[in-house]
Amino acid sequence: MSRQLTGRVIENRQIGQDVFKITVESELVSQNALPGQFANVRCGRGLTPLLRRPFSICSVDREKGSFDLGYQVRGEGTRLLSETAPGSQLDFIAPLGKPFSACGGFDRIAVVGGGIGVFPLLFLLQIFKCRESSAFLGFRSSEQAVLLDEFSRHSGRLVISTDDGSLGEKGLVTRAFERELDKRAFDMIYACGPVPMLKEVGRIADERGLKCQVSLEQRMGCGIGVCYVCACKVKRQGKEEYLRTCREGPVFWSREVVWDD
Amino acid sequence: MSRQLTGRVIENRQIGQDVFKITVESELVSQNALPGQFANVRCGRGLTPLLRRPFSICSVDREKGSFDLGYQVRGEGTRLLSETAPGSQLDFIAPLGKPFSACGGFDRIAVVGGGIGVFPLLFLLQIFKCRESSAFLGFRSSEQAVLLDEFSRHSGRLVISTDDGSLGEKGLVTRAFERELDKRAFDMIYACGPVPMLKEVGRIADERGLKCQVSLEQRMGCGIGVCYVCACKVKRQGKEEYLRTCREGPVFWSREVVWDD
Amino acid sequence: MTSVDLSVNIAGLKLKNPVIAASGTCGYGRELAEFFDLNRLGGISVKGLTLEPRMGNRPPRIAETPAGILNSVGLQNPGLDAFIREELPFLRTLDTVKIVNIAGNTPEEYCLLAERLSACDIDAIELNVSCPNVKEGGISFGKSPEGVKRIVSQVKPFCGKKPLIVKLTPNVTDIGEIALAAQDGGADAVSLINTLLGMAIDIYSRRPILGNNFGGLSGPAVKSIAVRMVYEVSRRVKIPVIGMGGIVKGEDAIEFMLAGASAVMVGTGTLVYPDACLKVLEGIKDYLEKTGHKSCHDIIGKLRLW
Amino acid sequence: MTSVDLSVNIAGLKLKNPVIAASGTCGYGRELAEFFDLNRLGGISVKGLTLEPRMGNRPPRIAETPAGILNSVGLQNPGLDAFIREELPFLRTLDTVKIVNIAGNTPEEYCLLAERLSACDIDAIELNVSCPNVKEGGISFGKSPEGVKRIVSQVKPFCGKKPLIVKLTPNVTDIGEIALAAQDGGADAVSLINTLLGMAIDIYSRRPILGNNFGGLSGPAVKSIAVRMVYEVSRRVKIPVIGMGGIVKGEDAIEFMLAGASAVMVGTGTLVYPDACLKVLEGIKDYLEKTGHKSCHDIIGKLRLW
Ligand SMILES: Cc1cc2nc3c(=O)[nH]c(=O)nc-3n(C[C@H](O)[C@H](O)[C@H](O)COP(=O)(O)OP(=O)(O)OC[C@H]3O[C@@H](n4cnc5c(N)ncnc54)[C@H](O)[C@@H]3O)c2cc1C
Ligand SMILES: Cc1cc2nc3c(=O)[nH]c(=O)nc-3n(C[C@H](O)[C@H](O)[C@H](O)COP(=O)(O)OP(=O)(O)OC[C@H]3O[C@@H](n4cnc5c(N)ncnc54)[C@H](O)[C@@H]3O)c2cc1C
Ligand SMILES: Cc1cc2nc3c(=O)[nH]c(=O)nc-3n(C[C@H](O)[C@H](O)[C@H](O)COP(=O)(O)O)c2cc1C
Ligand SMILES: Cc1cc2nc3c(=O)[nH]c(=O)nc-3n(C[C@H](O)[C@H](O)[C@H](O)COP(=O)(O)O)c2cc1C
Ligand code: FES
Ligand code: FES
Repeated sequence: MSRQLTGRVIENRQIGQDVFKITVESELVSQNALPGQFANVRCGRGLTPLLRRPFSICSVDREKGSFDLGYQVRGEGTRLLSETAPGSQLDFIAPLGKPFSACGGFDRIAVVGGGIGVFPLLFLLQIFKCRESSAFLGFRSSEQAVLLDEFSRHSGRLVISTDDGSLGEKGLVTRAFERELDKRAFDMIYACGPVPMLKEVGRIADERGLKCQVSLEQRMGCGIGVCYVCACKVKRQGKEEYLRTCREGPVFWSREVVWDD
Repeated sequence: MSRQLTGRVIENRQIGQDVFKITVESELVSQNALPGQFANVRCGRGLTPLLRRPFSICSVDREKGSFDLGYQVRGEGTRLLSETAPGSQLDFIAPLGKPFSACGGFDRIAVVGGGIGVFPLLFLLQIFKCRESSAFLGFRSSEQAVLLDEFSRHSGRLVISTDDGSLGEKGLVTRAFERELDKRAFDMIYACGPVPMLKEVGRIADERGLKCQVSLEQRMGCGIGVCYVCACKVKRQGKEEYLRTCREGPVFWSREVVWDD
Repeated sequence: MTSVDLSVNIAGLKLKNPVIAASGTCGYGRELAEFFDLNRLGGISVKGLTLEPRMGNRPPRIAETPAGILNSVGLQNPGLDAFIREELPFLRTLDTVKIVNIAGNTPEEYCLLAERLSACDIDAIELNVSCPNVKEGGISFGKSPEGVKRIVSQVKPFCGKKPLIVKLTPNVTDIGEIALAAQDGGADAVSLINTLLGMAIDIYSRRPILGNNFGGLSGPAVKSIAVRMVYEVSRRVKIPVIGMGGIVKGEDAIEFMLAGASAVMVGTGTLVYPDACLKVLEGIKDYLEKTGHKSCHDIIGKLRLW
Repeated sequence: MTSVDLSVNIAGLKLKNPVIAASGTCGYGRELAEFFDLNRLGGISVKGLTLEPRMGNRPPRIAETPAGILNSVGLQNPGLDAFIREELPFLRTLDTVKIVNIAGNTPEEYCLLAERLSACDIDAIELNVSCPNVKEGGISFGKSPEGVKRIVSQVKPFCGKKPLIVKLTPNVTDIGEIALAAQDGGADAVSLINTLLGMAIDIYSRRPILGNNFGGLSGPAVKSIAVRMVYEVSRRVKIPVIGMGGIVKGEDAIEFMLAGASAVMVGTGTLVYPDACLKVLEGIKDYLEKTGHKSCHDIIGKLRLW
């Protein structure tokens, strides 16, 4: 059960170009959050920006009783968040949303992440214990590439792609992923990143009959399921309907998602 | 001429219960500001609060090139101002408004201040050189009494009153002022504080045919004279009209002010 | 134990206190119940209901604006039958006033909804003739006095003993006249304001941000408009007025009450703080205590103009 | 030197750029001239003018609201004669489009003002039929299509060769219809929005904050409403539309231009930053350069709905 919480900011530092990581004290979140879930954070104190901002939980430290969020500075909300000083109190609601389906039965998993979509995947790799895990991460360029040490620590195989070739291989992460699929078998794919990437990962997985979950973004109001603004179109039993990204998502089975809404 | 400026905050500290003094670097203001003028300060960075907040200039340091504002925390704007860290940039327009009439011809002046109304009077005492000056200051209680050292340094005679008698004499500052008037002659009275106090000072001065200027507060929009929201009713040549507190004021001749608007 | 009597009466309903969760911002209650005890509320007005299920509008359905939001949900809801089957059983367990907000394509649909709901275990019906986001949201009825009077007088007989609250749109020239028409049509109370029609544009794609192009503005940005309208309406009608629009704290609610609202609803506030209703309630209580009042009735409509 | 052509044409007037200082927030220009070179503006619309001097309303005349302000100045101005005598000489020295905003008690007053001004060295007349703060602010004419058409057609013949811009109130059910009426009456352009009627209450004194009880809401809080109205109006009329309401930066202005505004006015923004108009202008230029456009005309009305 999620709660309206406040927690002390332990650290808030830049880890890449425009990218920050904030560490926040919370016994409750560190003990209960699952990969794929998010925190809905009040980034300022006044009436502008009014709404909270959703960020995927990027890792937890159960001993210290804290969790991390990774975020890119985009607009006013994230700018204010980046200015939040260690020691101050962060106002957030967490953990929210449906987590990634656990790898209980999965032996070999692949995670495919693009840009800020890598954050929930790190948490997943930390928590989901399975025989073999591969991480395929794509960034615009080396300056945006973050948390590589952590990813290499928590995954069996790490493949990096950048759009400009400044790190790893040049090109889309989906290409690296697809090539690897021809060599190696996976039981389960987890993906998070920009929609075109997710759509492509979904297509690749579907073609091969692989299970695949994607974590989606949608503009949110409440984050807790009361306002119905965060609609994601899914098709179940032939019927299309709008589900709440904050409640029935943000993790969906890729084959259910109606991409071209 | 006033300018839209930014200046580094040198110091910002609490000097009384809810009362702060902020010191800001500005060559232009320190050289040009006159007593009675004010600065219109942007207290936050976002859209709430939207408007600037006016504060009287409390003193200048021409050598260091800085000026002080004294302020009481009342609402959102002053709260944000009180949180402004030394080293950061303050966004303000100054010097604004019509100053107190200089004491060129005045030998003996009295200043009468109540609460946050004392601030511009300190600046006046610092700058206006005259034979004899007396300061009558009223506060709610000793915790609100601020800048007493500075006032005693810059005035020949300092009389303090508090509502609760916790400092100086108990009662209204106007009573102490009126009593002193019976003993001593003044050429010019300057007053700033709550309206009932100003009205009473004006009455006392008028009865004795003394010249008296008061500095008034009014809710402001622009502070520079373009929006006409800061109306103060004055009577000149038998005709009542609304003048702009920010431009034709904030200093007015007490006998011109129509108090019961 | 508080010595302040927070209860208010609206059209025969007794509310424990004047704070009601506004329609469309509290779902059907379940999710909010994870955050606080709903029984502490004066009432809850559930998500706009239509006869048939509705998918709602294309996303994005929300855009942030200075001190406000635009929404274009478009009355996504499971329809009357599913509501009765899936949501009502939970709502029935609550000890708070339960209001069902309804919208229709035609007068017949409104009447059918009212008829079915009047037989349910709910406390009042809120007639939404003001949703700016769907053609079928009743807005076609809600913008003229004639339209409002007609629809209200048609629906009223189907409400049985349930009070009928009519929810008004602010997108009109004279809301007092519209409120009067609602009263003439038989409304037991009016609630206002619904959202103001707005638009936000993504200047790089040159497209509206909202998938539905337009949306309804709510939140603190609209408060002063809403307070003015509540004042205007409460001078014009005899029936109780429920005020809303930008309430996020107790002080905001007091403004509405002084302007003439017998109760208030909290909408957008809940999106920011799930327990916003409770904060508002605490604030009202504090104000009454601080100013030495014994009951909400001491302040309702007590604004004195200059 | 910029390669972007910022000039726009409105009703026969050539503006250097689309940014105009809005009426009531730039006085008669003098004070702003202390902060920047007014000749950099596309235009300036001076403080609302009446035939006779007006004292204006009782203070307080301003209340701050979330991301906005309420004002109730009430058209304080020295009257036509004093304007011509004291203010016009300064205005004449400016190399920017000079618009005079007029308000009257009766059609005759509007006509007289127009007649006298049409003989002055100004560029256009802005007919204020939308001031919410005084009974005489023309609002009685401005709220119905018939009223607007009548007053516009009465005043137009007195404007001589000066273009007549009609300033519309947002406090109406259908602003498109009102704009159409202005066009039918002979308006050369419309400007919108004026302020939205609002009220703020001091909950401790239980009195309105404003001495005039009600005031007009402006600033970022109203932007999304204004953009929507500009869109609606620009689809309905053939004459140019001047957009305003909450513009504080270039991006805001671009929203209005995409929605159909040929030029924009900056009001409340100037109260916060005296040089807000220039900031808006820079922002427009930056946007055009960044998106590879050569002229403002490439973006005016180029919004594509979903
Ligand atoms: C479930 C979920 C998980 C997310 N996890 C992360 C994460 O781990 N790290 C990270 O950097 N970002 C994440 N995002 C995106 C993040 O929420 C946005 O970048 C952020 O809201 C932008 O706020 P802003 O004020 O800086 O930008 P602005 O553009 O000024 O925001 C304006 C409005 O748009 C909304 N908005 C803008 N971009 C997005 C977006 N992509 N998704 C949803 N709403 C958006 C904002 O919430 C706000 O309401 C996630 C989004 C969702 C929905
Ligand atoms: C010419 C002038 C000089 C002033 N000098 C000083 C000074 O030296 N020290 C000091 O502490 N205060 C001074 N004030 C008062 C000061 O401007 C207000 O206390 C301050 O604006 C309150 O802002 P807030 O956001 O904290 O309060 P809020 O109450 O939240 O402000 C809400 C709105 O009301 C306005 N407002 C509230 N109180 C006043 C007031 N008394 N006068 C004008 N507007 C007000 C604010 O500007 C704002 O628009 C002066 C005011 C004027 C007009
Ligand atoms: C996301 C959202 C959904 C809404 N849905 C409805 C609805 O279904 N029926 C209705 O009458 N009002 C609906 N409203 C309007 C609110 O009930 C309320 O009238 C409005 O938001 C103003 O109040 P606020 O500023 O407190 O939000 C909705 C508002 C929002 C923000
Ligand atoms: C203090 C003030 C005075 C105004 N006076 C006038 C006026 O005299 N005539 C007029 O047509 N509009 C007047 N307006 C309205 C503005 O010109 C503009 O239409 C409105 O404020 C919306 O734009 P904004 O949000 O940029 O301020 C005034 C607005 C303010 C804030
Ligand atoms: S964001 Fe409110 S329901 Fe999902
Ligand atoms: S505050 Fe704008 S004219 Fe004085």
